[in-house]
Amino acid sequence: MIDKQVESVAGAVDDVHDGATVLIGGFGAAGSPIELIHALIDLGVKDLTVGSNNTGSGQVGLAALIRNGQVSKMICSFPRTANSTVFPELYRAGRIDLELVPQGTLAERIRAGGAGIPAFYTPSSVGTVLAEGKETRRFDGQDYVMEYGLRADFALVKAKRADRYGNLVYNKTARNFGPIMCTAAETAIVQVEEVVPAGGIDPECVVTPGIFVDRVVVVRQPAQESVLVQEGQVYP
Amino acid sequence: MIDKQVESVAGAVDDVHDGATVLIGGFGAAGSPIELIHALIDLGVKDLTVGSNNTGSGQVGLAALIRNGQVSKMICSFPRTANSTVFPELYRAGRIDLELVPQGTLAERIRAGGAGIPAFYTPSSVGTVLAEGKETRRFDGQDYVMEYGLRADFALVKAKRADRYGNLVYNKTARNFGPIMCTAAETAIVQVEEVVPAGGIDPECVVTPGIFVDRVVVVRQPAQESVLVQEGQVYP
Amino acid sequence: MARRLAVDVPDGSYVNLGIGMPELVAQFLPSDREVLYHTENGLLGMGPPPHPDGVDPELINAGKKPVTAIPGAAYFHHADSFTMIRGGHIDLCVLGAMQVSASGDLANWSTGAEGAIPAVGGAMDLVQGVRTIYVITRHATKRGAPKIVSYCTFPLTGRACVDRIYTDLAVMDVEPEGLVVSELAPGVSFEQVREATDADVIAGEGLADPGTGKGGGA
Amino acid sequence: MARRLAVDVPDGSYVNLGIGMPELVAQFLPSDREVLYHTENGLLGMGPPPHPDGVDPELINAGKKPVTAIPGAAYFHHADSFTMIRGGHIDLCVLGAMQVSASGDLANWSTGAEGAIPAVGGAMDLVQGVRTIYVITRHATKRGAPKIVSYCTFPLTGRACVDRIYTDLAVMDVEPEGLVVSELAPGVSFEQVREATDADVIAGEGLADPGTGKGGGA
Repeated sequence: MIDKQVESVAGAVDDVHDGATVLIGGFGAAGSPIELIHALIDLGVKDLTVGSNNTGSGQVGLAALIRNGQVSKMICSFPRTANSTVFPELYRAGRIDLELVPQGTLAERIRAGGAGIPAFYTPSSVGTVLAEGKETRRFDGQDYVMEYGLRADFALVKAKRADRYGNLVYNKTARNFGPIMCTAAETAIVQVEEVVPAGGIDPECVVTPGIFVDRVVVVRQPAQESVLVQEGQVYP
Repeated sequence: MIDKQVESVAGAVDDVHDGATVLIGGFGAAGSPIELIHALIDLGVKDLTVGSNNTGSGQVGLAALIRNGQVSKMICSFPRTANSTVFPELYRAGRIDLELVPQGTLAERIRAGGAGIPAFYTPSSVGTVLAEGKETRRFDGQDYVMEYGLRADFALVKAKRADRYGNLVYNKTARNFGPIMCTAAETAIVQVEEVVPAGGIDPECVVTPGIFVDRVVVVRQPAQESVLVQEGQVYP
Repeated sequence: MARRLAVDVPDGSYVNLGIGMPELVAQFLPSDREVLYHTENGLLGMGPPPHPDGVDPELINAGKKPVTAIPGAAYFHHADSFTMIRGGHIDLCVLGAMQVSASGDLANWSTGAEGAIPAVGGAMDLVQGVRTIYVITRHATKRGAPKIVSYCTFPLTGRACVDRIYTDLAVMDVEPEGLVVSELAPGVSFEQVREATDADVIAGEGLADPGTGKGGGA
Repeated sequence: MARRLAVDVPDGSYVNLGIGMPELVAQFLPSDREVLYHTENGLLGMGPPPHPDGVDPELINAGKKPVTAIPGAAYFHHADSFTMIRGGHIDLCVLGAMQVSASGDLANWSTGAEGAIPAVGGAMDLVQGVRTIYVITRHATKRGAPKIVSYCTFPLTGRACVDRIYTDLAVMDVEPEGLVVSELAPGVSFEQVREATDADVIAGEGLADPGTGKGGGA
């Protein structure tokens, strides 16, 4: 019987290795898989390349992973937010690399990676410093930049509900990068609040079909990054 | 107040013009917007370029539109099916052009057209006659074909339910090309079985956000192409 | 400025409001118009901020602030959200600016200064994909440096992408012939605008005639 | 053939079955295995054909035949469906063939004949995107022409894409050294396979030893 559920967040991430590329869902605090990220901190893997829209905030979740020296490179669109001090400090100190990508290009690169598209053309960033060194090409009189599909070894994603096949639904704007990141990772690891029986998710409303999901772990009452930051929590 | 509903199928298509490019939803008989296509036949516009996975069957719907001499070119992946005689006859007689595209490439071209992506690379058709004359390029040791985004003047799509904003849900495998075709047309025209009040579709379950839809027309009990063909119906 | 701009938001349009001052536009929208707000993190049909008791940390806007969803809203993932943007489906985007040039170049994401943390978000996608770009900004920085300039010195967000500029002094259209001042703020003269702008400005037709309700000088 | 192939479908795999003979594989799947069937028109978790009273013309498979959906199924649009295919998410695809070459080239969509209506469907996407491609076909055409050949003369669906071939005579693996016959149908000799094949064939290791239960000659 197909059953993608695993027992613990520790077990869900235990094969993430030094040097791995990891896509981490979330936009700001919404959809950030805090418990899975903390399991990565517990695991202690190093030299990670992380693709995520932001760089976390406060001293928990992604910001804590970075502060812990486990991330050697960030691929993101907006590496500063309110309460985000960890990344800027390391970046200025030259201790972490940054690949800055426009948000829509980041999304499309991930989507392309998952869809077997090695490269595509986009108008975003044409004529700016972010297009420097990139191939450009003219179609119908307009210039476009060539961008590459982005794939990863792992994706860490937060969803609301799953079934044993790994079908997922999300909560509101916490959906953000989750569905596309699941498609672009060799191993997609998802934390959900509950697992329902097969058929418990309307097949018309499935957002991420289970084929894109490898492991599901239940975190019944996930921490909200925004709340942890307000409370001044620090991990570990 | 935003309200995309129009009164009649005739009114919904009345600005389709000679020479227009029209994407028509459906895979086989599932999701074929029969009533909208018949309205095009009544309208009598000519020289259409039609993008659709198949070429219709029997003497109704898309097959009837083609038989009526209104289509000068088909862009499709599978222009023959059981009960499909209209297209083959015209094609052999040299009276209709065919651009044959692998099904996944057709889908991706439409999706790219709707997403502002002018071109992308795909492995599909590499080394085959369908890649002849197309630009190829090697990424990471594998060959890919460059394909262009596909946009259209109009899309005719069948969905199940809409609200006044044009948010859509579909029925089972009748979803097929509908969501991507709505994104790729200047004017997306959708027939639905019912229009519900705003909020009547769960925002987590919207398949096509209304921003991609221009007109909605109610066809309460749409004809099923497969049933019409079985019955030997002929339109007009 | 936000109040003035809100008058120009077309009824029935799909609108994306940038972070900061642009967000203020929503509260000034004339009550007889219906507009659907898109926020690029994945919501179409964004409503006003929630009552403090009704905050859902997973329902936020692009500025990471809590919002609500109207009946008829839709949630979607990032690739679909930027399909809306890049694919030209959004009618109007209102953005802030660090600099805008006379030819409509926009700089609003980075000073390019040594040690600054570059952060672009969706701005480069918005300026390329959205049909109409309005900029809302003070005419000068707090230190008095002009923000409306001949050429941007800060790194660009996009070239020739801005259609109209709303400042505390004037409304200006980016036209092929240059920056056309179509409207002056109450008590502001064309001469004041000219002096505060580091680019040539042209007096629009309506300016000379206060009777149109669009002009009016000091 | 379909029965024999079904034994090799891995438990827990995602499988796409082509139109025609490949569709038969599902009914022979060993009962202790759970496999999820993908049909490229937009369904994952395809079930068996419906009872005649329960036919929904909008629930069909890629062959346009009525099907059912299992509990835990999901519907999706075509771009998402081919994301599954092109993105390498489907484990196994079973296809029919007009010709297969010794190097794994497949021709299964067109004879290339004058006046023929070319129709490719999703075959070219499947052979490029799916991790493992099994072909199921008779060893020869009805007229006796070999279908397993040195070089395909019909237009290709894809190059070097086939992993294994199941015919009425044998099971053959496409290996770097050539076509390796790993198994013979009951009552069929290696010599018969050699004669019926228009390409060099190599006897696999298991063939000589009927005791393995995998071989067995005339």
